[in-house]
Amino acid sequence: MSQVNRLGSGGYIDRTQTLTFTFNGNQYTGYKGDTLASALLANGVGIVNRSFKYSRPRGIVAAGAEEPNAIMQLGATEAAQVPNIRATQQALYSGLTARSTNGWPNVENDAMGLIGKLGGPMMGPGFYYKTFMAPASMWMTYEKFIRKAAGLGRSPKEKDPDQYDHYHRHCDVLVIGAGPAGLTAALAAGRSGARVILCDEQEQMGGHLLDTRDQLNGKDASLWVSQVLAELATMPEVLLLPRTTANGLHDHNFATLHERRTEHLADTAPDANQVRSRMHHVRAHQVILASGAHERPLVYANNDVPGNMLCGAVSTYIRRYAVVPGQRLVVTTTNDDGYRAALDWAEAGREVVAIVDARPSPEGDCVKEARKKGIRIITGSAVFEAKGSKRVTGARVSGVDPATFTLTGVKDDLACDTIASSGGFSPVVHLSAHTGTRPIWRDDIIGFVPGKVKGLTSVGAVNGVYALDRILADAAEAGTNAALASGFNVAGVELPSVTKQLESKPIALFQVPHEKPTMRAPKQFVDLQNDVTAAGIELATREGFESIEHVKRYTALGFGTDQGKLGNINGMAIAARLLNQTIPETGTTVFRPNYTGITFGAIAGRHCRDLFDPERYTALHAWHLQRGAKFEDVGQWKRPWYFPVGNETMHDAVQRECRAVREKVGILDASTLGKIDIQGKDAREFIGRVYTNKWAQLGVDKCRYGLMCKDDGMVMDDGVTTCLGDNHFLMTTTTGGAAAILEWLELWHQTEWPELEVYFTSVTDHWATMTLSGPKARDLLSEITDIDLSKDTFKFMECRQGQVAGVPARVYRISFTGELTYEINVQANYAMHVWKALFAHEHKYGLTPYGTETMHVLRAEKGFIIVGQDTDGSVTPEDLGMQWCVGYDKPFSWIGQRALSRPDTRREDRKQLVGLKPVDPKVVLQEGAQIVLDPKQSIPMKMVGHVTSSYFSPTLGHGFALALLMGGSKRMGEKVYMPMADGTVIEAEVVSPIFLDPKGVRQNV
Amino acid sequence: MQRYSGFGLAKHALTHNENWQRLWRNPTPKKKYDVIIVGAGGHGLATAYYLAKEHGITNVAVIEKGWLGGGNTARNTTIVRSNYLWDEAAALYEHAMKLWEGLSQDLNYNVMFSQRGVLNLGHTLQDMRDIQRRVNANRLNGIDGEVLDTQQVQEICPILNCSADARFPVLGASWQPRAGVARHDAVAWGFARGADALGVDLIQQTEVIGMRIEDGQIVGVETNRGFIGAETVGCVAAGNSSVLAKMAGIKLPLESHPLQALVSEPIKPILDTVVMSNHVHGYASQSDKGDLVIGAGIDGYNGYGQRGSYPTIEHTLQAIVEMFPVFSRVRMNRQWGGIVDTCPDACPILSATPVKGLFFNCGWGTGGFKATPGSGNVFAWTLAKGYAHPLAAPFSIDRFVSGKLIDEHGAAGVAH
Amino acid sequence: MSKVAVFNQCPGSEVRAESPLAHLASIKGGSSLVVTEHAFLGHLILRGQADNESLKAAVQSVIGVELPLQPLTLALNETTGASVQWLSPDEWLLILPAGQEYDVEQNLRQQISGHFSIVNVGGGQTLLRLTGSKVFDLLSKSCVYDVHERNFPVGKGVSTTFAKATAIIRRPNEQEWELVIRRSFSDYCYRWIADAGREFDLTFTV
Amino acid sequence: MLHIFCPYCGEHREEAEFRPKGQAHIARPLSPEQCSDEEWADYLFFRDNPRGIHHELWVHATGCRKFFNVTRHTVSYEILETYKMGEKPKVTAESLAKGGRS
Ligand SMILES: Cc1cc2nc3c(=O)[nH]c(=O)nc-3n(C[C@H](O)[C@H](O)[C@H](O)COP(=O)(O)OP(=O)(O)OC[C@H]3O[C@@H](n4cnc5c(N)ncnc54)[C@H](O)[C@@H]3O)c2cc1C
Ligand SMILES: NC(=O)c1ccc[n+]([C@@H]2O[C@H](COP(=O)([O-])OP(=O)(O)OC[C@H]3O[C@@H](n4cnc5c(N)ncnc54)[C@H](O)[C@@H]3O)[C@@H](O)[C@H]2O)c1
Ligand SMILES: Cc1cc2nc3c(=O)[nH]c(=O)nc-3n(C[C@H](O)[C@H](O)[C@H](O)COP(=O)(O)O)c2cc1C
Ligand SMILES: [Zn+2]
Repeated sequence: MSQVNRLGSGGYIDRTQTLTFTFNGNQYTGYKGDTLASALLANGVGIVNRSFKYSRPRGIVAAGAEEPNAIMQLGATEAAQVPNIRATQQALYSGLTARSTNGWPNVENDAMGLIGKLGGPMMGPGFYYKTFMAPASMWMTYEKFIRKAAGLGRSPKEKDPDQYDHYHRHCDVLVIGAGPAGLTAALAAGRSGARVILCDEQEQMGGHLLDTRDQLNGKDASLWVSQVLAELATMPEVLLLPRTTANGLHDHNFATLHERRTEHLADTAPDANQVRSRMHHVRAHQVILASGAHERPLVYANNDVPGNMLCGAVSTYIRRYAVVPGQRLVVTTTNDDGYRAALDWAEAGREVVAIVDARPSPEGDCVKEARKKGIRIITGSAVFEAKGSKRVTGARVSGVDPATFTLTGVKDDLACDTIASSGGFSPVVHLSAHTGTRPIWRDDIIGFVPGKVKGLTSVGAVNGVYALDRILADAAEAGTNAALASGFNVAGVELPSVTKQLESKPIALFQVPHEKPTMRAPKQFVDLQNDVTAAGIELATREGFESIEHVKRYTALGFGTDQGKLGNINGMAIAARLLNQTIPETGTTVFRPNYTGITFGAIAGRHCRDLFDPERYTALHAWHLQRGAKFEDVGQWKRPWYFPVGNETMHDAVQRECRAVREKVGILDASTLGKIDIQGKDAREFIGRVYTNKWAQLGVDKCRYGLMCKDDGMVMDDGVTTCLGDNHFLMTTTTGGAAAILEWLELWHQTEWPELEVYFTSVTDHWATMTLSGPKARDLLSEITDIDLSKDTFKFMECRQGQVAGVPARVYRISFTGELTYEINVQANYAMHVWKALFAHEHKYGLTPYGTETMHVLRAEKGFIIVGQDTDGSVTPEDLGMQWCVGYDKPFSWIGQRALSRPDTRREDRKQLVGLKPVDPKVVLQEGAQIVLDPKQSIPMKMVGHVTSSYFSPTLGHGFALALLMGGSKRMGEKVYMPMADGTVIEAEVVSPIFLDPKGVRQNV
Repeated sequence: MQRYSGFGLAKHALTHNENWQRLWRNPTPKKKYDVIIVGAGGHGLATAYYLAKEHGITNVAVIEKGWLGGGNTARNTTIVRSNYLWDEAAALYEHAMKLWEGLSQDLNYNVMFSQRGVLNLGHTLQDMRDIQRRVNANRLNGIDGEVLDTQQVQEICPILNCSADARFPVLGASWQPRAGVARHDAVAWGFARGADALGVDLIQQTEVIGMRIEDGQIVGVETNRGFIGAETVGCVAAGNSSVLAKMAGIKLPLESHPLQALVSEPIKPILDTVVMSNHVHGYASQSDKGDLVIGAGIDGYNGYGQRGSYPTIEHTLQAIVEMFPVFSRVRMNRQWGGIVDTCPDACPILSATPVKGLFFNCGWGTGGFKATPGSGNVFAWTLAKGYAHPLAAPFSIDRFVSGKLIDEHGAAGVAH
Repeated sequence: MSKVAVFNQCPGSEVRAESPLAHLASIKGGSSLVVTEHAFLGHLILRGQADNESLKAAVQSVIGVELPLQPLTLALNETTGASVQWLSPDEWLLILPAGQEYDVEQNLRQQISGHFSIVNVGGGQTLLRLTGSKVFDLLSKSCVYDVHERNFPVGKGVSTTFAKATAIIRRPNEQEWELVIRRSFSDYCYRWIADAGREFDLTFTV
Repeated sequence: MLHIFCPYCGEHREEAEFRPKGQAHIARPLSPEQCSDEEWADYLFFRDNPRGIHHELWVHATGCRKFFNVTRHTVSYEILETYKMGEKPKVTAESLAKGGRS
């Protein structure tokens, strides 16, 4: 098919590069430089979609971010699918494959359209809330049907092949929008040497200068644009970001700019190293908002029929893309700008049927020019209804009186295929409002302008200034001031000369009255994407939805992908009229990011897949991998969970590992434990304040277990701390708690007890920790150490320094398994050497690597808790039966002490740590099983506790568990029950939580 | 009150929808009421509704500084579930769940309560222990739920990334089939319409700026439109509760934080259940309009700005892409924030105060939408009788003194 | 008798040391972004009061540089290659040629009086040197800190977030940047750099 | 997203480097055991939570690791000052009400 609407010359398209694309399965051609929308219009494609609710045919209305109708599904392959592309902002590329998002079987003939037509009157706002209620049980079925109609485009079903990234940028001046205002501001600021970023959402910078009739320096305005861009490009500190949308402006001038880097080239990045898009996180000292203004359409009956467009869009398509989107045009306007579309149309050699101007006696230069061209001008009038269904066939025109909201005078029907409307301009204030500032209404420009935001200046059309000479002057000043505010002096910018245009004042008109009352007239669309009509807004206000926020939520006004860029101000004005309020009294709804939608992928950046969250490894990780370890996620760490041999199941592996430790010797990589080096003369005092137990007497080279509480008395961490010197301690923390505990110590030191002389330094990563545990641990270690390991020289809970495998080491004799244990600590760079040296004796001693699961079984047999598993933030040291670890008479009221004497923490029936022994020895209780005393009671049952840890012990030969049980310490020997999901009830006996070697003989050998 | 029905819709269509009545009046405040509710969020409106309906107290005003339902009720991600861990909380939320199940019919307003089920994913062994514990407790409390393994999760939600090479593989989930979502605005409007019909005055655009207390007894509230009297005042002001408390000389154990949420552009239905993950920190459902409704964690600082920081949104979407890689090319449409009144134990406060006649219903924080009918119901009872409803009693403010906290952090790890 | 336990943690040269990146492969690419690991340097954390004259004097005499008291600065001994970096008002990072950390610590301890601490952290972190025209871009992609020339002159050092880890960034001279990363995060940092640097034809030598 | 001046590093840094730690100037009672349950609860849980000027504690977590105070407006999020540990705020709700700040 040929490009029937393409002009023979003009526009900023590259006619040497013909691009082929498909829309709804049909093949078309366009040119490099086209948007998908301009290419469709060039090819005479009128209907591009069906509307969401009523399935009415819809065409392209706008040429930019405000387009509500031309929403497309893009992508030739499944993985490259992108829903809801705005055709007006999508550059055309070869092979582009687009589909309408609605319409079945197709957009030309949509079966749903019939339902829309018939059901339309019932489907106003509030429709869902008023029906589908009976019978209650049917709602889920109704909902299934409602959901069938939901959504615009569709999500891909495959993973995204593209990559995305982020840049963090800092600048003195961020300029948003590269129209005349933005370009001038950037130039002024750039010349000062300040760091400037200039971004614009469009393919080319220049804004309205790319389609304006105004000349600069007596020449086509685009020439000036090229000059300015060329100069900016030479400035090393200026970053030009075309195809980049400022989507959010957050607190303290933090902006997110989304740069599309390959979306204009192909479905997926042409080169695998390219990123599809890049989010710039910009912290700007000053922001200049130069985002222009969106034209407002007029609201009249059937204003959604394809062929109804914005005046400015008509001009843009003609001047920028050399596309005339119709044959015979009627313009309906409230201002001089509407005339430009008619002039452009006429110059393109097509017929202008009439300009219908709502003003009684317009007198601007444009008006005169139109008159001179012999274009018919109908004043004091407006189009109040469009005719046609799949394409405009005519415009019904009448005199209007905006003040009384009535039609006046005679009516006329004009035959045409395009109606372009302009109801004035709405400054693009969005970004100025993202941090909560409300825009301000200005009667003189009939629009909202940005309110005051610290560090932000608005210039150009966004500031309600439309005359080009003033825009340029304001912008130069704003650029200069922003640079100055950032400490840079500006040499000055010479402004191009502009031929002054005399403009006559616009008139305020939003909805055009109809012969019939709004509720009875043909639909007058306010929000095209969501099918919100003037009647819908009237119904909402009638039903008591008087706040504009209620109107929005009841009607869905502005809820769509265009976020009401086209319709919101009209909607507010209509609501204001109905409520007998002024527009500022009615106010706007809240502007929120995003300005236009951005893909999740772009927002996520590189932080996905294996980079979603850091994986932390110990120095021995490579060995574990080689040995076939299965890993467990503990915080960010990957810890060996167990080391299966051959086809072993986890159970088998763990049983084997447990036996190895109890019978021979096992080794655990415990490097992930948090380690904090504490030095200073008050180190001991400090430790005494943050731990529950006593530290005053701990001698050098002695270790002690400590328990840490929050000041609410609840256990938060535990670990062994060693006194390395009178002023020197090494504290260990749980793996998950390491960072938090270091911060906790600093918090107390820096805020409460700065007078204590103590310093904390994290050495978690510095020391690798290898836990050698089992009856043969001494024999094995003695093979490779010079430390005297004899029982009486190096006692339990002591620390020694010496060589292990030729590496200087600290060895701690502590035990989490209940066996004879040496924790070997070496500087992490030497860990692999030591580990391998130990494994050189693997077969001689039966050395077995074990993982966290085995560690859990072994420690549970000993009744040792895991904070976070056997505690949950509601457990005190006393609940754990750890009174032995509480220094009740320490001189300083340690953290958590006071809270233990509150009424609730003193209760006798608190949940306390106990052991459970299943009556059936083969049974392993479920971790998380709830405990009851009477299994026969009916639901809801009285629950008295739950199982926190549960394993099968090869050493004990039966299952066993730890549990928190109400009043548990007084229930020894009682039977308790666990009613399970499968209906079985498991019986267990309450026993001491220490199942093995209660006297601690094994670890003391 | 005009009854709503499908038949009525057709009838009104014939008269061009010109005969619909207001859902609520716009009354001038009276000088004195029996009860004043401060805050016309879902909870305040539900309180008024049940006061009138179940206790016959109709001389009631609900005073709202903005538009009704415009606080957190307007901004939440609408997840409704009752699978809480501790008995006290579970009982309260399950009470609400039962009311949800008949709410559309009771209010004659379709709140679109959709019981499409909620998955709470587990990614670590400890997650799975916690899930087992909670589901077991739910079952013995008579609340539906089961523990699913990875395979079963994948069957319920085929687009979820359940592969073993995910950064945090899905090990399983808890599944509450009766849980789901509801249309949040409709909940506020339905309760408002119901309360109004029973005679309650809904007074919008009126801010309470002071409390008048005489001899330790509340006698009314000062507003920007003058004094309004009542000897029973219930404050249901969510994020602004501390501000109201200060007017009465009371401190609450609350911090108001920004909590953000976002929606994608509408896409064809692809996610038919609610998926939440505390561990990777994000959750999502898909509304009947087609947008993905996605929630985040709270921002750490206090904030009354109804907006939070961008990194929170960024992190949430990273989590969503991690869970649903197919959504990488779906676009985020809009983000916003609410002011959540977080309590140290992640449980609400339903309580009398040292001031006679003054009660607070607050502290619902990140998760009170699901409780709306239940909260209103027990709070109305409390206001009517002057002492706590049995389900409300454990949530007295005294618990912070005695230490009897009900720590639901596990259940509220991410906001919902 | 010292109240603090200090010992030489370095074994003889017969013991093979493994850097945190030991398990990773080098990446061959161009010269616009070159990352090289400098493993096994001596890293000490020195803490003390900035107004402790003995501390200042000790650093001067042992390291041969003035103790940096200005926030975010880095003092370099060009001859020995040792450096002292301000980390916080009472905390400095000393990076020393391999094997000197024990002697330096002993010497410092002898000369400093009053309240202070010195901790060997060399096993817990490693240093990457970055050169090439794209270093700015890589760092801009990775950290929130402003690494522009104007904000980050030679002689500056900051600790900040690096992707989702933390890192110390330093600029010892015009040509080079340094990154000090933690051992347990180094595999992540390597993968991050490899991914983010791909479009710059990264060379990474471990 | 906030831009916070760290009084120790002497420059503005991105929010991502910091962590908020709640209300500032909550001193732990010197003699906890002498406190009533109410006083202890007040210290543990009860906060001002103002809508307006708020003095809060932050830590420069990935920077210098120092705790410091911030005076911030909880509606506008404007930061009016940051100051070191142990110092008192210059800007308070009261001083602002009196017009004490330009
Ligand atoms: C982003 C987000 C997501 C959430 N997601 C969920 C979820 O998925 N599931 C869930 O269960 N919960 C969720 N929540 C929590 C839930 O929204 C709230 O707990 C619940 O809506 C609170 O309802 P409310 O009626 O108490 O408060 P609100 O709806 O906030 O109502 C309080 C009202 O009090 C008014 N008010 C305040 N001060 C005054 C005054 N001085 N004078 C007069 N009026 C005053 C306010 O204007 C407001 O309208 C979420 C919250 C947020 C912010
Ligand atoms: N009544 C009138 O006479 C009237 C009305 C409107 C416009 N105009 C003309 O329009 C021009 C206005 O100049 P201007 O510079 O203020 O505006 P402009 O419209 O020329 O330029 C604004 C630019 O900002 C871009 N933009 C908007 N939001 C953005 C975002 N969030 N991120 C990135 N880019 C964004 C737009 O795409 C556009 O390119 C003048 O030529 C003026 O004469 C005249
Ligand atoms: C469940 C839910 C779904 C929403 N869906 C949409 C939506 O599809 N489109 C939209 O623009 N906003 C949507 N919103 C957001 C509202 O527009 C609005 O941002 C939110 O109610 C907060 O109010 P505010 O932005 O006016 O402060 C939704 C909000 C909620 C709570
Ligand atoms: Zn700092």
